[in-house]
Parts: sequence; C-alpha cells; structure tokens
Amino acid sequence: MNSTRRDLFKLVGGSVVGAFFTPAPWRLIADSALWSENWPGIPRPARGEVRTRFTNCALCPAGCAVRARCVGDQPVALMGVPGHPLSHGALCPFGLTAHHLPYLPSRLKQGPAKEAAETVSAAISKCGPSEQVAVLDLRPGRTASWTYRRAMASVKNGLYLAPPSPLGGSAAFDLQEAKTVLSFGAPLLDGWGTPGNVIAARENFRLIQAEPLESRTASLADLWLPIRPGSEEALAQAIANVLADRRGQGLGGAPADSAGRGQGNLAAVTGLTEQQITSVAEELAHNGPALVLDGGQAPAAMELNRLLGSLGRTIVARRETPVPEAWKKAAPVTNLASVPDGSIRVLLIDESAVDGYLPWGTIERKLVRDNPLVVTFAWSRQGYGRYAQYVLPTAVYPEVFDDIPPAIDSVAAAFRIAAPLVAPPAGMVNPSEFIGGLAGLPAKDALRERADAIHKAGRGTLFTYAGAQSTAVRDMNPDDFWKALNEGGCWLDAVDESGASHRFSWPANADDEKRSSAPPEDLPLVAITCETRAAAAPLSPLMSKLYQESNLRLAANHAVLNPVTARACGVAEGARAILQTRCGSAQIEISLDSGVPPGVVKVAAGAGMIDLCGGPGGHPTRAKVVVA
Amino acid sequence: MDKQYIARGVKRCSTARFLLWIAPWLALLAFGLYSAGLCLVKGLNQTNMDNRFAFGLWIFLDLTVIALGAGAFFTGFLLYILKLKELSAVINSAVVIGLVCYSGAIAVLAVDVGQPLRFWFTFWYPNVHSMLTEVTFCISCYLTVLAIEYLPILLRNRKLRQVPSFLVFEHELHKLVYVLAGVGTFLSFFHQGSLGGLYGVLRGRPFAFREGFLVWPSTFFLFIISAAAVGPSFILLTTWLVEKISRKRLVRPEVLQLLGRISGLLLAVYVLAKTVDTLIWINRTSPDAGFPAAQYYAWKPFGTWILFAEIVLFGMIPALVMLTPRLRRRTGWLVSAAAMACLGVALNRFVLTVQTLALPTLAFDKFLSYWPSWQETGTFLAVVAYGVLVYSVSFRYLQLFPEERELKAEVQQEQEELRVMAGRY
Amino acid sequence: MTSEKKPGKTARYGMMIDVDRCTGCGACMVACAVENNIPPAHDGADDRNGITWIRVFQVDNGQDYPNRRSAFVPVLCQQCGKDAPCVAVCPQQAVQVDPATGIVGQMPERCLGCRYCMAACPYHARYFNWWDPAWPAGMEKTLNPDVAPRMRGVVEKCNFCHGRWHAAKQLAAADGHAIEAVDYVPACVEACPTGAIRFGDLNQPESAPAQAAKNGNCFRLLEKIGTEPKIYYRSKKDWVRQIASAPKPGQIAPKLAGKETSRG
Amino acid sequence: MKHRGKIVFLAGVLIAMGAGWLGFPRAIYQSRPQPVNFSHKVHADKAGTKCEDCHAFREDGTFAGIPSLDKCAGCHAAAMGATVAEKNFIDQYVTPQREPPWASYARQPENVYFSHITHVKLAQVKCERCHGDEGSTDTLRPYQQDRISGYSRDVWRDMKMDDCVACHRQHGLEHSCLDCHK
Repeated sequence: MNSTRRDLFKLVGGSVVGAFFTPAPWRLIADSALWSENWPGIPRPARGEVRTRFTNCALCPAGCAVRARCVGDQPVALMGVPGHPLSHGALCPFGLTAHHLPYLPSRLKQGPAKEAAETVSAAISKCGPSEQVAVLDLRPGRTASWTYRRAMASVKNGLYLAPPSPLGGSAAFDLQEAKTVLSFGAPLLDGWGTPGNVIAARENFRLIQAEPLESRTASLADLWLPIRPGSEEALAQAIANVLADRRGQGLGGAPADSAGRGQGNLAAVTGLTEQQITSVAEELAHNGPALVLDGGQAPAAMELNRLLGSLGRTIVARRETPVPEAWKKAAPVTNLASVPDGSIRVLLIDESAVDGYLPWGTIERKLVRDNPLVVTFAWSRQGYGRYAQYVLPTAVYPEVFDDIPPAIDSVAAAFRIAAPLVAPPAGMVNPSEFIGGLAGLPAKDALRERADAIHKAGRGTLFTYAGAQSTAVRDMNPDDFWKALNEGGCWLDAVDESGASHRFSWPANADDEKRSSAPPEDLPLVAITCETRAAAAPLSPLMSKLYQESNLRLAANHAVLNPVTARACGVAEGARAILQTRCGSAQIEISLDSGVPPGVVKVAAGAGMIDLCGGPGGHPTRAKVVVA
Repeated sequence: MDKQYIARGVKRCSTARFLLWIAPWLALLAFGLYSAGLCLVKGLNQTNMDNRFAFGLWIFLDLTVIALGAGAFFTGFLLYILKLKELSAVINSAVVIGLVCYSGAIAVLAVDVGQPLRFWFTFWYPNVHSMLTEVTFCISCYLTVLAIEYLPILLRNRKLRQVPSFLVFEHELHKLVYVLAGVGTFLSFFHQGSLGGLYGVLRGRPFAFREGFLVWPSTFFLFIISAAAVGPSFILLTTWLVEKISRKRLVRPEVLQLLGRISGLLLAVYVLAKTVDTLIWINRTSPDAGFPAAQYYAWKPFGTWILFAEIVLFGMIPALVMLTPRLRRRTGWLVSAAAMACLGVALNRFVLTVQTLALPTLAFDKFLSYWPSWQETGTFLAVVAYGVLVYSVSFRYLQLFPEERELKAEVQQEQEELRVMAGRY
Repeated sequence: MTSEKKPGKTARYGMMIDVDRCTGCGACMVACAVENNIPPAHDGADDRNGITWIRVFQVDNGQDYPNRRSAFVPVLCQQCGKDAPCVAVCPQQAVQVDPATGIVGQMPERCLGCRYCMAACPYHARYFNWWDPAWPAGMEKTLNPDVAPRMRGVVEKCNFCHGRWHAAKQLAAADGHAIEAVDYVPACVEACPTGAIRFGDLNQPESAPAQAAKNGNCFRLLEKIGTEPKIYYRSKKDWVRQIASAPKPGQIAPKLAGKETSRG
Repeated sequence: MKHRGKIVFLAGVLIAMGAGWLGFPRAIYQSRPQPVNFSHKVHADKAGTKCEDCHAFREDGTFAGIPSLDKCAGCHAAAMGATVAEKNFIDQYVTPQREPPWASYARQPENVYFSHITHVKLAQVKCERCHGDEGSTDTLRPYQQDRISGYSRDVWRDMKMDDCVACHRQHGLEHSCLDCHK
C-alpha cells in the first residue's frame, strides 16, 4: 500500500517535470496575458469610412454650427465650424458631447401619445368661457413656435405663452460695438448669448461684472464689483444718479428710488464705496459706446442703457425672420407673468427645447384649481414631467429636426436648422405635429415653407459650412437653398438700412416678491443658483468629467458655503443638509469655500433647485440650511 | 496523535491545544483571503487607494515586512561567512521568518497590481533602469534561495527522514549552505537597497528624492543598513516571543545578547548615516528642487516630531540600550530596545511611502489623507496570519532551535537536583 | 485651428496655455474624453479616482471674499523633455518617449498596473482604471475607432491625441505625402472655444510654445525639478505665475480647513 | 525490483510530454469554417487581377478590408457559373441581402493601429509579404482562433509584433510603441 502511494507521487512528479519541457505551460501563461488585452466586456469601436457632416446645435439659442466626425453614419465627435459668422468655431462642453444624448439611460422611451391627444381635445371642448387652453413654449421664435401660435389662434380660448425675454425678442445686444460692458450678473463668459461671438468681441470691450459671487465671468472680468445679493437695482440707481448729476439735470426717466435713499445709502446697500460707483459711472459715460446687461430682467438696467444712449448703438433692432403670409394670423405672444392666476385649464408645455427653465411655482399658480390638465413634451421626467399628467417623449438633438431662433447677441435675423445626425427611435412624439394636430394644421413641412418664405423675401446671404462660403439668397433657387440649409447652412439677414426707429420695449419685472431690507428671522441666508445651463437640459454621461471627476463645475444638489456661515448653520465639509426656502426644501451636500460671501448659499441649479430658489437673475431667494 | 511527526527529545503541547491556537489565525487568514479575492475579482476599486494615493497600506507592508525579514540573510551571512557559530541556534528560525516575510510580501504585491496576469512582463521586457525591476528580480530569486534553505529544515522532520532518498538529498543540500548564504546575502543587499531606491529616485517627489552614488540614491544604502540592523532585532524579538508563548527555553541568553549587540551596532551606524543624509537633504537636495524642506513639516499631522521619533526616539535610544552591556543583560531592556528598533524602521518605511504621497507637489494641490478600506486591511492581516501559521507549524514539527533539546535536559537536571536537595532536608 | 507649422522630420510637440484666456468651461476635458474613449465616471468615482487626461483646476490667490481672485489652469501630461520621472521607473517599458515626436507614450496593453509611475509624476497627470470601463447601452456606438479602449487595472494618460496623429499620417499617406511631417492638433486644442490652448512644435521657432519659451509672462510647472516640461503656461497676473513653484503651506493652510478631502 | 521507481517516474514524464506536444497544440485552437467556399484563384483569373480590385481603399485612406456584399452582388446578382458554392452563396446571402459573416484571418488586435495604405501605397510592400499567397488559394481554410486569447492563428504565427518590428528594424523605421499602438 505504502509503496503504491509512493509510486503515485513519483508518477505525478514525473509528469510535472515532463510538462515543463512542453510548450503548454508557457503558452498558457502567454495566452492569459493576451486575454487581459481583450479584457471581457470592453466594446470594440466600429470601423468604417470617416465622413464629415454638418448641422446646428439645438441645445440652446446660440445654435452654434457643428461639424460632426462620423464613422459610417454614426457621429463619433462634434466640433465647431471655424469661420462661422456667428459661432466663430466655438462649441461649449454641452455641445461637444451632444452626440451621446440619444443614449441617455434616463431618457423617456415611450408615452401614451394617443390617449393624451384624446384627453386634451376632450378637455378643450369642456373648457369654460373664462378657462384657457395654453401652450407654454420654452424656446419662442422657432418655426414650431409659429405652429403653436397658429394652432392656438384657431383653438377655443387658445393662448400662446412664452417666458419673459430680454428686449422682447425684437432687438439684440451688439457686443461688437460696445467699448464698456457693465453686467449685472449676466453669465457673459459662461454660456451667455453665442459663446463664440462673445469671445470674438471680448478683446474689444472692457468688462465690469457686478455680482455677489466670483462667477467664471467675474473672475475673468476686467473689474469685479462684489455687490450684496439683490442690490443690483440699487447699484443701477446709484449709477443712474451719477450720470444724471453729470448732465446737471434731474434723473430724467430714471425710476425714482422708492425708498428715496441718497447716494450714500445706495452705496451701503450694494456694499461698495461711493467712489467705486462713481468711477464705474464715469467709465461708462466716457469710454462708450457702453452696454448694460442683466442676468434677470431688471428694468433699472435697461433704464441705464437709455441714459447711456446705448439704444440704437449697442442695443439694436432686429428684423423678424420672414414667415409665410398665411401664418400671420396667429395668436399673439403672451408673457406668462401677465396671465391671470387660476385661469389655465389645459397647459401644453414644449420642453423639447429649453432656454430658461421657469420655476414650477410661477406656472402652477396660473392653472385652474380643480384638476387642470398638464401635458409636457420632454426627453425625460426630470423637468415638468414631475408635475404633468402626461409626459410625451420627444427626440433629442441631434435627432431633432427643428430650427434655432437667433440668439440675443446676433444683430441680424438668422435661420438655421438642426438637421438630424441620427434617426430618432420609434415612439417619439413631435410636439408641433401633436399641437398642430389639435387645430388640424399640417405641421410636417412647416420648416420647408419657412425656408421658402425666406427665399422669397430674397434678403441676406446663406453661409454654407462645407466650403465656409457665403452666397446671396437671390442667387439661389429654393431647392438648393433648402438642401444647403439641411446640409449645414445658416441664413443671415441683411443689415436693416431702412433705419426705421424702433420702439424698444422690455417686459416689466415679473417678480413681484416684496423684499424687506431686514432679512426674515426664519430664513437668514440668501440662495444664489449657478450652473443654470444644466438645469433641465439633457447632459451627456461624459459631463461627469466636469461635475463628478473634477470639481470644475458644481454638481446638482451641491451647495457651497463660507466656513463662517457653515459653522453658524452647524454643517461641515461634505455634510448632508437640508436647504429650505419659501417654496419647499431639498437635500444638499455641503462644501466650504471662503471665497463665497458670508450669509450666501451657492447652489447648483437642477430643475428641482430652480423650483426651490427661482431661476437665474431675478431676486435672490431667502433660504436656510439645516442639518439633515 | 501527531507524535510521530514531532522531533525526539522536545516537548510540544497536545494536538488539541495546538489546534485551539491556530484556529483563530486560520479564521483571520480565511477573512483575509476573501478580501484579497474581492480585490482580484472586482478590481482595485475595493481599496481606498486613488490616483493621488497610488500606493497605500500594502506597499508600506511590503517595505516593512521585507526589512524585518532581513534577519534571514544577515544571520546567514554572519553565521556562514563571518563564522559566528553562536548564531546557529537561531538560523533555522531566521530562515522560516525570512521565508514567511518574503512570500507574504510577494503575495500582497500580486494583489496590489492591476493586471496580475502580466506579472511575467517584468521578466520578459525588463526595464533595467527601474528600481522596481531590480526589486522584482532580487526578491523572486531570493525567495527561491530561501525555499531551498528551508528544504533541509523540512526534510529533517522526524517522519520525512524515513525516506532514505530525502536524507541523502538533505545532506547534499547542506553542503550548499555556504553558497546559498553567499548568494542570499548578495541578492538581499541589492533588493533591500533597491527598495530604498524605489522612492529615492523619484525626482518628482522632492520629499523622497535623494542624491546618491552612481545610479543609487542614498536611501538605497540607508535601507541596506537599516534592514541589516533591524533583522537581528526582529529575530531576537520573535525568539523571545516564542519562548514566552511556548513557555520553553529555546536559546541561551548569550545568543539573544549577541543579536542585540549586532543590531545595536548597525543601528548606531544607520542613525549616523541617516542624520548626515537628512542634513544634506534639508540643506541641499530639497531646496535645489525648489522645495524648502521646512514646508513638508508644516502639513499637520506630519510635524517635525516624526523626524525626531524616527531618528532619536526609535533609532538612537534603542541603539544605545543594545550597545550598553549592562542594559543588554536585562531581558526586559533588550527586548523592548529590539521592539523599538523594529518600530523605528517601520516608521521610516511609513514616512517614505505614505507621507511622500500625502504631501502636495503642485502649488494648488491639497494635502491628502488616506485610510485603508477593510479589504486592504483584511489582505494585510492575511499576511500576518499566514506568517503565524507557517511559523507555528514549523516550530511544532521542525527543529527550529537546535539548542532546545540540551536546554530542556539542563532544566530537568536542575529540577532533579532541587528535588534531591528538598529530599535531603 | 491647425498647429503652428509643419513639424520637421523629428518634432518636439508642445503646448502654450494662456491662463488669462481660459474661462474654465471644461470643453477641453470633455473633448479629450470623447476623442480618447474615456468612459464616464463609475458611480462612486470622484475627483481623486476619475479619469481626466486633461483637468482644469480652479486656482486662487488664497484670499477670502471679497479679495478672492480665481483663475483656471488646465493640467495635462506635461510631456517632460528631460528624464521624465515616469519613464525610468516603469518596470516593463510600458512608458516610452517617442524620439520622433517627443511624446511620452503610455502603453496600456503592456502596463502591469503597479502605479509606480503615478507615484513618480509630480503633475498627477496619470490616471488608473480603478473600474472596468462601462458606457450606457448604445453609447459604445460613439467610440472613436482610432483609439483602443483600455481595460481595468492599467494606467493611462494624455498622449497628445495620438489617434489623431495616426489618422493624419494615414491621410497623408493616402495623398502620397511624407508621413513624418504630419500636421494635426489634439482634441483639446481644437475644442477650446477661446483658443487658450495652442499646440506646436518646439523645434519650429515661430510655433506658439517656442515663442512662449522666450516670453517673460510664461512659466512651466515645477521647473526647478528639472524635467523640462513641454507645456508652457502664460499669465500676466503675478499671483497666477506663482503656481509654477512649490506649494506654500502658510498660504494655503487656512483654505485647507475647508478644502481638505479625506477618504474612507 | 530495483528500478521500479525510476520507470514510474519516466512514465509520468513521457505522458506529460505526449500531452503537451501532441494534444495541447490542437486543443488550444477552435476552428470554424468560412461562410462561403470562396476561391481567390478563380476570382483572380476572372474578376480582377490586383488585390485592390476587391480589397479597396476608401477616399479617406482607410482600408475597406473584406469587400461587403454589394461588391459581390455586383457580379453575382444571378449565378454566373454552375458551382454549388456559388448557388449556395446567392441563395443564402445575395438574395436575402445578408452580409456573410467572414472571419478575417489577419485581423490585428484592437490596440494596433495598422494603416494598409501607408504600407501598400507609400512603402510599396507587397500584400504577399504579410498575407502569404492567400490570393492564389482555391479554397478558404477554416478560421482558427485561440481559445484563450481570442486571436487568429495566423496573427499568432507570422503577424506577431516581433514580425512587424523585425521588418521595421530592417528599414530603420523603429521609433517607439506609439508608431503602431493606439
């Protein structure tokens, strides 16, 4: 027995020794290492012919020109189009990663389009005389917007709503002309207007940024005025006073300060010295043409522009992009703020293209009390879908077939189409076809009709991206014009020589919240939202590079406090806490930075956070931070 | 029941008690293997290391363990090359300790790398300029040497001796022992050094960077001396521990004192060298790289106290104790001095690995903190448990302390005499 | 945007980054990730174990509100020109300087994942794949065929968009041109909306980096270490130029109270 | 008996050697037949004389590799000959417009950036230099794939990195890993 066991050992030992004189063990070692090169689960990028295609970015009204590097038909990289008259080859991080948007995990795959349509038409027919059917268009000025207006014109009690827009859409800021720009918290270098255009003009003007936080724009401004939160009006008033004094006249049309405060008090409110304010005013007056921008829609800023004579120089009239005559009998554009509360029975929200996300509170109070019907067209449930009865999935850029209205800094009217780079998945709903359908409008070829109308007007030139060349519209035939627009082209209106004097009008401030100079006891802090670009728009997963894998941008539900403030609130770095405002509360993660002014909580604007703290600009929201 | 495996003439506890002793260690090992498995299967995201703290607990463990394991080569060197015959009393134990330390270190390294399947690339496409290549080559070679040195000890087991061919083999091996000692010493000198070089060459980390001689930074030589110094201390410590735990006399006190003396001597040399090196570094090397040395110690908690603890508290003091004959003869002093010496070297390795990575290099860097995850700690503990187990088993079934038998006899004789005297009155 | 001038037979590619122009928008970071098939963050990833070959740091003058002034500094592999710390330490030649371009190359398929090079790099420009790379379903269609995705457990870093260099060479070959003198720019350079990053060949005296090397307002990170980085930064602000030198605890200490990040 | 032990030991050695040298090399590869019994020889005579006629380059310089179905359908819309292979090909692929699942013998690993045009157009390297006389074969041999590494046997045999390096070294074109790896 013993011996046989020993034999077994010998046999095994022998075969082990033998094995080392065969290729087997060595090959296995080598192969296992090679296997680690083809690590399981790692995708192999598809190979194919590399093509270049062009389109226009539909993520924001800048509508930057896009050059897509495609393998086969699949875009694998997006870049700007150098030499473009508006976007000057620039593309922001959101635009650079837009070709990922169709694959977002959080994306809405299908929705009850048919059922929704029936419910809506039923509700419309049941509408009472004082109850309205409204479309809220978060990006007015598009061809789709015209479809909505036409539809609402023919629908009973139809109403077409748009968020308040600076200059009321019919005029533009001309940065190229400006020598001195005073900005009240406008994110001029962080996604304002057309980024490429701003950057191109930046060399030529001096930038004075009046803002409580050292935003990206503030840190790059020639002068940053760290004013107290909510003191924009006061600063504007103080500057207006100085300007008025220089002319040795009364305040002109400048709104008299309600509190009747003197210059000293105004300065105290802003937290600046009178000298600072005076020197800024002097500079605006001397180093003109000047331009005053505002993050929100504070009339005082526009008053300053009037005093400085900016109207007609740095703020210019812009003609409407031509539309077919047949479209002219459309519902007027109504500012949401001017709608009586509790009057809307049916609300259709087009979220497929979002410029500014409005706090839900401002919308909700317009709805009728007893079960209003809210239908929203969105890529996900993260926006108003949280409140709507129906969320109908829409195509996302670069699947959409939509046009982009001219941005607030493009002096000439423009028309450019976001031609789809990839086909939208089945089950997507086209908002303009849905809403047009309610009024029996054929919305399918609206874009083509608009293009033809533009061509018929015969004004302006077409800039094509492939060759980077401009052609006068009147030298083209309609089909080539249309084809060019679809292969990446941008129509630019001719400058208006008629010199027709333009009545500049801007909406009165919608925000009627009364601010008391003494902060309320229960809400000692002021909440300031930043990163509003990311509010409800779809974000590529790769944005984690900016929001998560580096702290370059403030991620949603994160808040920054001054260490002093944090100590007062009893929260520490990385702590979870609750942010409370008049509109509710949300959980936030705290980080500390002594660069944030005491008494301020800087929050990143997710859709939810905007509902809580209001949008950018506007008046700062009182808030408080409590330990979770 | 395992009597026939236990060497003649020595007394060992009952199998039951032995099992009782190893049971907790086995449990610890199992837990450790589980956490190591997690790191291998799910990847290194199981650890708390990151891009900035690319090295963590494990590298610290490797450096320390290998320094402590240096006793194996150094005792061999003293015994076979310098003919310090007294040390034959502990050489076997030293070999086992060395084997444990080195195999443990390599096992942890295999978990630490991101792609263990590619381990052989280092041998196939070696970059001769890399200290890590030097380390890998020397350690793996020396581990084989240790394994060969361990064989005769193993084969002298009472049961295995029954196989005649084994006896012959063991006898042949024994002739080799001088060669092995020589080779081992050579290899060890190199990898102890290159382990020091590992950080000394990092010109991008002025806190660790040192100038040196030819391709070797000064840390290269400091590591050799410190390892040689602490090796005997660790053997001293372990021997004493084993004596306490097994409640037996295993070696004569003179042997321990000799170990202490050697350790103290080398430690003194090390402290001297380290001081000189530190001064050069503070006054030349670091400032030349644009880093005023004072700033390193402005980042709490790593104040200058760490420098003091490393050189004076755990360097100079134990050295002096072990060099003073009177104190050396007191076991308490001797052992605690040895322990302090070990701690000192561990601290030195810690500073070089962890503090180096914690300190910022760019003006806008932050001072970083790091705390190992339980998976990391578990893997660490696995090595400890593994070490204890291998040593316990070896101690039970093999002849780790040749003198044990005579000492036992002596003890019995003494007791015998006592009883006789007791009977007389 | 194209590189300053056609590089000669052997080039020393470098960059000039105008800190005063950088708005910190992050376009370079995402463009880099798109170009080089860098996966989105694994949940639980943070700024210490994510992968960003180029990372824009927000630096400041260390003062509190309202005297705080910030600037944005893009940091990528500095492509050290003289004994690069990472090259010598790699045990298996996975790191290598290309003599033809001066680019410090990292070979993921050769990498053992020992991370010695990461400990060696003072610029923290090297990144380890702590997780298996993963893309949302369908998004793998958008991967760039010129760059191979990496596997878990290896180190990767900026290589001046080597995929683009390959593609440019192939295109040149198709037109029958010489492929040594290809003309290309990395993705971050092309993407930067303000033109703050400029790419060029240091061997060409009129290239942006070569000019920067002579400009008084230009600096390189940790020059005193002697690694001869090929990335030049420019700023007219004195306090910004300070970031070139070693950290000063006294200055940063107050911020640490709030800013220190600890793990585990 | 005296030598029993040695014999047993040797037996073990021999068993291992046999398995390692004879069994293993077969076991490590899995082989699968190509979808169509295609004859390069016939096509070289009838369709086109040069490889590029079918294995073409695109405008952007990328190599199209194995031609897609429409290229084949260009001639084989209907049967040209009377061979069974062609009939099957038309029935299974051309008529249902299904791309044949060709297996590429010479597909390099994902981490390799191999530019055909650089080698063929610029350096005037003959296709045969790397692909052997594939162009004159009458049938397609089965595609053999390493079970563990997943690489084609051809790549393992004579399209390894060493083979590339050898040639590049000959022409003094060996710069760095980045030359060929991506």
